Amino acid sequence: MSDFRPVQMSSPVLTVRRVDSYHAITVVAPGVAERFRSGQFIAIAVGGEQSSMLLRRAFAVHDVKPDYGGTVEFLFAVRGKGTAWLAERRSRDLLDIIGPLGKPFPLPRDPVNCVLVGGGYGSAPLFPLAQALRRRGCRVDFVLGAASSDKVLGAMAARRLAETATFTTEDGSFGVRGRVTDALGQVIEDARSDVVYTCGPMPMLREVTALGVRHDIPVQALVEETMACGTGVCMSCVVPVVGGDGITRMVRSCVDGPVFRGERIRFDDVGTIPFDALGAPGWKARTDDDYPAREAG
Amino acid sequence: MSDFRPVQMSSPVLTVRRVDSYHAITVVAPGVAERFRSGQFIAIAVGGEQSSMLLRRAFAVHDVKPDYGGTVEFLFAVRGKGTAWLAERRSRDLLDIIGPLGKPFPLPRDPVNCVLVGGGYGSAPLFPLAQALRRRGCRVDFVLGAASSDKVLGAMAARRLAETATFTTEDGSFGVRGRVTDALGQVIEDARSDVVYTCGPMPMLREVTALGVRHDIPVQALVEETMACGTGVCMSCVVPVVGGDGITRMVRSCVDGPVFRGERIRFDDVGTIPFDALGAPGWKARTDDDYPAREAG
Amino acid sequence: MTPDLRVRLGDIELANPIMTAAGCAGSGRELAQFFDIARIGALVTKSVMVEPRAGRPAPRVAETPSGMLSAVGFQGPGIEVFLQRDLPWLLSRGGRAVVSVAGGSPQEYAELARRLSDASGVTMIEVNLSSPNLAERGRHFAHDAGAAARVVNAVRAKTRSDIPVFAKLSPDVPDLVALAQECVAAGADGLSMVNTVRGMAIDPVTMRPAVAGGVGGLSGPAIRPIAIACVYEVHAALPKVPLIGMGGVRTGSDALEFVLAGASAVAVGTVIFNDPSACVRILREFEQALVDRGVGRAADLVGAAHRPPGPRHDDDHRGRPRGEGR
Amino acid sequence: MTPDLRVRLGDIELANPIMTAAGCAGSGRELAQFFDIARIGALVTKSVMVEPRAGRPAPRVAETPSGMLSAVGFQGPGIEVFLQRDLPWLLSRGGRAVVSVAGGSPQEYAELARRLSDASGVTMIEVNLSSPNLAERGRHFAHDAGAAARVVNAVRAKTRSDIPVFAKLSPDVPDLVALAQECVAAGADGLSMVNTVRGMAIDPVTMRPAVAGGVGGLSGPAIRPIAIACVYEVHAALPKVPLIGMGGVRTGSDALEFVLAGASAVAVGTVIFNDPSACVRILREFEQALVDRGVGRAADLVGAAHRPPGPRHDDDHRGRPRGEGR
Ligand SMILES: Cc1cc2nc3c(=O)[nH]c(=O)nc-3n(C[C@H](O)[C@H](O)[C@H](O)COP(=O)(O)OP(=O)(O)OC[C@H]3O[C@@H](n4cnc5c(N)ncnc54)[C@H](O)[C@@H]3O)c2cc1C
Ligand SMILES: Cc1cc2nc3c(=O)[nH]c(=O)nc-3n(C[C@H](O)[C@H](O)[C@H](O)COP(=O)(O)OP(=O)(O)OC[C@H]3O[C@@H](n4cnc5c(N)ncnc54)[C@H](O)[C@@H]3O)c2cc1C
Ligand SMILES: Cc1cc2nc3c(=O)[nH]c(=O)nc-3n(C[C@H](O)[C@H](O)[C@H](O)COP(=O)(O)O)c2cc1C
Ligand SMILES: Cc1cc2nc3c(=O)[nH]c(=O)nc-3n(C[C@H](O)[C@H](O)[C@H](O)COP(=O)(O)O)c2cc1C
Ligand code: FES
Ligand code: FES
Repeated sequence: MSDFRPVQMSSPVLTVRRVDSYHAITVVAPGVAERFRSGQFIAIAVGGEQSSMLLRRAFAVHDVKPDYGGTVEFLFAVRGKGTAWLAERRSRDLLDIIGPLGKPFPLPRDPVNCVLVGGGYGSAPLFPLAQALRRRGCRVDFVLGAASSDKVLGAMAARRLAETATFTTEDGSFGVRGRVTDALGQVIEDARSDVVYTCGPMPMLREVTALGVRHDIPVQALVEETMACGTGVCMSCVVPVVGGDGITRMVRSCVDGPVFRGERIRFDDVGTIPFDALGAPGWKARTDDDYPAREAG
Repeated sequence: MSDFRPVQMSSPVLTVRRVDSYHAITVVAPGVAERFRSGQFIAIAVGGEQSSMLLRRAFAVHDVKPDYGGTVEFLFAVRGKGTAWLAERRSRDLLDIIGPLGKPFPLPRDPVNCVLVGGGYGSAPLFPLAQALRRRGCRVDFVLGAASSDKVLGAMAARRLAETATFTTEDGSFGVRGRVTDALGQVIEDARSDVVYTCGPMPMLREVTALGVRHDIPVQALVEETMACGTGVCMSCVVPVVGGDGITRMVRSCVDGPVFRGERIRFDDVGTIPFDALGAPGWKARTDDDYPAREAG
Repeated sequence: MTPDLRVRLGDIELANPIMTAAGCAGSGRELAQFFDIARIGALVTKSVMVEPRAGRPAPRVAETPSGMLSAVGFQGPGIEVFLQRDLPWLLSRGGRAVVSVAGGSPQEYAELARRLSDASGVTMIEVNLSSPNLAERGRHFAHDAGAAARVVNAVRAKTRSDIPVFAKLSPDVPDLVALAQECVAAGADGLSMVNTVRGMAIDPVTMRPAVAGGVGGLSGPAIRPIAIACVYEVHAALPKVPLIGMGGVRTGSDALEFVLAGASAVAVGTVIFNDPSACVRILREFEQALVDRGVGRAADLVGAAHRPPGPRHDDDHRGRPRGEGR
Repeated sequence: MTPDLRVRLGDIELANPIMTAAGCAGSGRELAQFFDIARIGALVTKSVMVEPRAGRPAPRVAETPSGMLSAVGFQGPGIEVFLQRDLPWLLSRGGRAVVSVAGGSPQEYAELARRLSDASGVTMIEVNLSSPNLAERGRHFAHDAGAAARVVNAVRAKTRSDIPVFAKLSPDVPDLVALAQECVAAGADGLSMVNTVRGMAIDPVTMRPAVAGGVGGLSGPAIRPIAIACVYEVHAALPKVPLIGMGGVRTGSDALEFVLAGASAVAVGTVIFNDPSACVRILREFEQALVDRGVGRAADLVGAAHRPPGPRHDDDHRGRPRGEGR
């Protein structure tokens, strides 16, 4: 276990480039690269030693390479102050990064058919996943969507890695007009998918999960709840998730996730404390017997 | 008057280099360069837009050149967080600077003999002054001191610009062992100095002023009181100074100074509110008659 | 379409909601080197007292993370010189003058109000209650609702009826809402919030308090969340009372935060030391923020954060609107 | 020569003054991935309650300038699981366990104290008084000196005599020194200061409060000057009472600031989120600061900023010791 624990390091920036409408930064981070498994993420301190921004920013790992002992690439859109600062980095600057963090995507033992569904930059973690699945002989199909064509991430790579790659844009500027869920059902049927892996905004994860349930295949969803530390100590990133025992708990998406079985996430209750969650106001410890077993939210 | 008002600008860094044990940064700042007169300073915002450091840092202008429309050089020792950040700048970075600020050194009308006395980085503003004085045909002598040889600033330039250049170090590693005031008396006599210009730590300014008084020549002292804004709005940089009317006032060194007649600075009362200062606790408005005329503190 | 930036503060109207905070802009002369002071909603002067004041000894300020500590001690020339020299200058440049007053007793405040009412051109009087009450061993008026009310009452009584009187409150009081209510009952036409927060720093080199006198006032972006909470709470309790919000405004978005919390106007203080052009920059950014949100009138947003959550809020629960840009 | 870093907190001694702040380090398990938790003075656990708690809805945190707002709402597993799972783990790694407790009534606090006293290995109990008092419509115990004293009294009565009880105070109370005195009179062996400061932020995109529930607790370097003022004042009033100082400690020099102001030990909170190795880094920097100053014993500096100014201070008046390095 101790070999898998995250490392904190001051990583030199190797390259900064644009990928579609995203910024891509590659850092030299051997410790992170060697431990990484797909679905894990890194958390970066932004603004330097005298920064007024104290909270780390979480980013999915988009690529890992063996060069220089191990490099890690992440992609991001400028969203607020921290990503604006990151976008100004140049090669040789140092970034204080921690990783790899979180639980990885569970990989199937057998060479099954996998469909990978990403929204916007949420596609990033699906690329190392696709490679890992391919190494296990799995069939990989991609469904990638975004608001517009410039925000669809990695179309070329998707085509290269996957059996099929379907694209959706809300404005119809690329691929199918609509949302990923408008195309996903067909892909699942055509590819006879056995499992869905997905990452993107919460409403998309909910729809993808619903579709998985309808097709009776499991969904592995990578959630991005607002995070402050990434290491499990701040309790900010909680999501209501139903456990194997049927009890809903407010679990930390940074250490207990970010990957969860989609069916176990209580999407409709995200942003609330469900009344029946462990320790919710009015909640009382119950014996196993009088607690109704439930498998999905 | 409006031509002399300071400008605020985002100035690209041209070069960063080491000068003795100091860092020297040259920025392209035409507006500042064209308005600058020796003794004035610039105030720099540090740490970028998301910086936790809100207060500007003041630096004497060490050199002004006509290249690129006008460049300004300042020198500094790393002292705290702000100067540490400045020391990491590279060329093409932008610095938010304001200048020129403060009242310049008054220049003599006639070609008199001037001795320029600097301590540590306090020597920096004396170099453009020396050039201005030379242009007016004045004789210039330098007395530069510091704790050790590596902190004596601009020995070469001083030798080049001045009739004589005397150096003192407290550890004796360069020039005369001791303080600038140990050498200054002799220089004043040898050079038949008519006026002293000085910049350095407050205790040094006090000693130099006392020496000037003993030799009965005026002293123009550039003080460096802690500054927060540099533009006259925060009231942090006050020093007790006796006015032409004999009344002591708490004056702002950033706009009413930083250059004052040494004899008018109440050195022994710096860091206090002298009981007889205008508006001091217990102070009462007096008629001109019953107020004793005083010229020096 | 350019948004309508006009805001009302009691009976007066300002061209836009961006002002300077008292003590952070002198009387406008220094800042006029950097921008046209007639362009901002109003200039709030440094608190003026009856007599000239030398203030507190140096060091008067210390930098703290995203803030500063200060203890200036009301250094100023006194009302006489202010009326002769500073006020006319400010008016001659087309500035709207909000004059901040401070005293050691209700009588001193009243005298200031009377003299300012006799002068012409004063847009508003802001009563700085964080001034030591001489009768109470230097306790600030703001720390005693009764004393604060007496001061406000005295000022209102001596102030010309067409000049609104705003009471300026400090956040570290036992019960801010109660104090606000007392001030309004005593005749305040509105409230300014907040003054600095009590703080201290130790210089790790000298091992002594960093500001002479030990305690100082903390200001700057560091205190913004404290100030927002105060504005939000007082607006919730007294929704009809106009508020001027301040405390760490650095950007147009920060100013918007205060407006959403319930402020009709927003003052910029410490950040002026960092950026002397801050007020006009913030005004520009604020206007752009309205344009970006398709808001036509600044006044419509005052207190908007208090409104019951609409569908937008609902969206928020399902993962913030961050999916938007994807 | 390595300085002697040991400090006393009442009857116990810590190897060094650097601790974690409650709620910012879990029970040590996560941080143990980054450093050996046996190396720091003590690990203060997240406040434990009698029953499991789900806490408050997300969003629970918002970043603010040099700080953060949080409203976690005491999410935790309850004392049962804590004693079975978390405490033994911490002790097995050689950590010194300071257990923070929170409840809705003096009785709940007392029960926690009793159960912790029955367990073995608890170094100290920290009583978090910023917990809603169920009998008083959720007002925090810390806001009512009487209620706070009842809680401290109940805890002290049920706690084994060799376990010191520290009361943790919040800075936004009407009279901190009076509250501190009440707590000590009620049996507190020492005080921890400060808890978070009341604050709020509005999300300029959603135009709603940034943390669910509106008000949150402000922490981080932004509040350090507020915390330093509290420690300084309480140490001045109660110089014999050991204090644990906290609020925005980011560097060894910040920790030194708290010690100079009067704290015997210093806790690191929010900065751990930025730097999970912060505690050991700060410990190293603190030790180096003592070496640089030629100080042999950390304990000698406790409250040093209160000592009458020596010649060094005098020097300071004449332009700070900044001439030194020239
Ligand atoms: C597991 C995980 C993986 C992610 N992977 C990527 C990625 O590959 N590419 C990418 O562009 N973005 C990714 N994000 C989102 C990314 O963390 C945010 O875009 C970023 O933190 C925004 O920072 P900011 O300073 O620009 O915004 P600000 O709004 O200034 O951030 C303020 C605070 O809110 C948090 N925050 C804001 N938005 C988000 C968000 N969407 N998710 C989590 N925390 C947020 C920040 O971490 C910070 O603490 C991921 C988030 C998570 C949790
Ligand atoms: C008119 C004038 C000219 C100066 N010229 C030079 C120069 O040419 N080269 C040089 O190295 N230094 C010069 N200084 C001093 C320089 O401003 C400080 O060294 C610098 O501000 C320290 O910043 P810091 O962030 O490293 O230190 P910090 O201690 O982190 O600074 C904290 C705050 O204190 C203020 N401060 C700290 N030390 C001083 C000081 N000595 N004088 C004024 N304010 C201070 C800073 O401006 C800042 O607001 C000058 C100061 C003044 C007033
Ligand atoms: C150096 C300084 C001087 C101040 N002087 C005054 C003053 O004279 N009168 C007053 O009411 N407030 C005064 N204040 C408080 C500010 O007006 C403002 O209320 C406070 O600083 C919070 O705003 P800010 O964070 O934008 O600075 C002063 C603040 C500072 C920093
Ligand atoms: C996310 C978070 C959770 C906290 N939880 C607790 C807690 O459970 N019990 C407690 O006494 N204090 C709690 N605190 C307060 C801290 O222990 C500390 O007193 C405060 O944050 C100031 O220190 P800092 O600025 O170093 O964080 C919490 C603070 C934060 C930011
Ligand atoms: S981000 Fe801090 S616990 Fe998950
Ligand atoms: S530095 Fe602000 S008034 Fe002089």
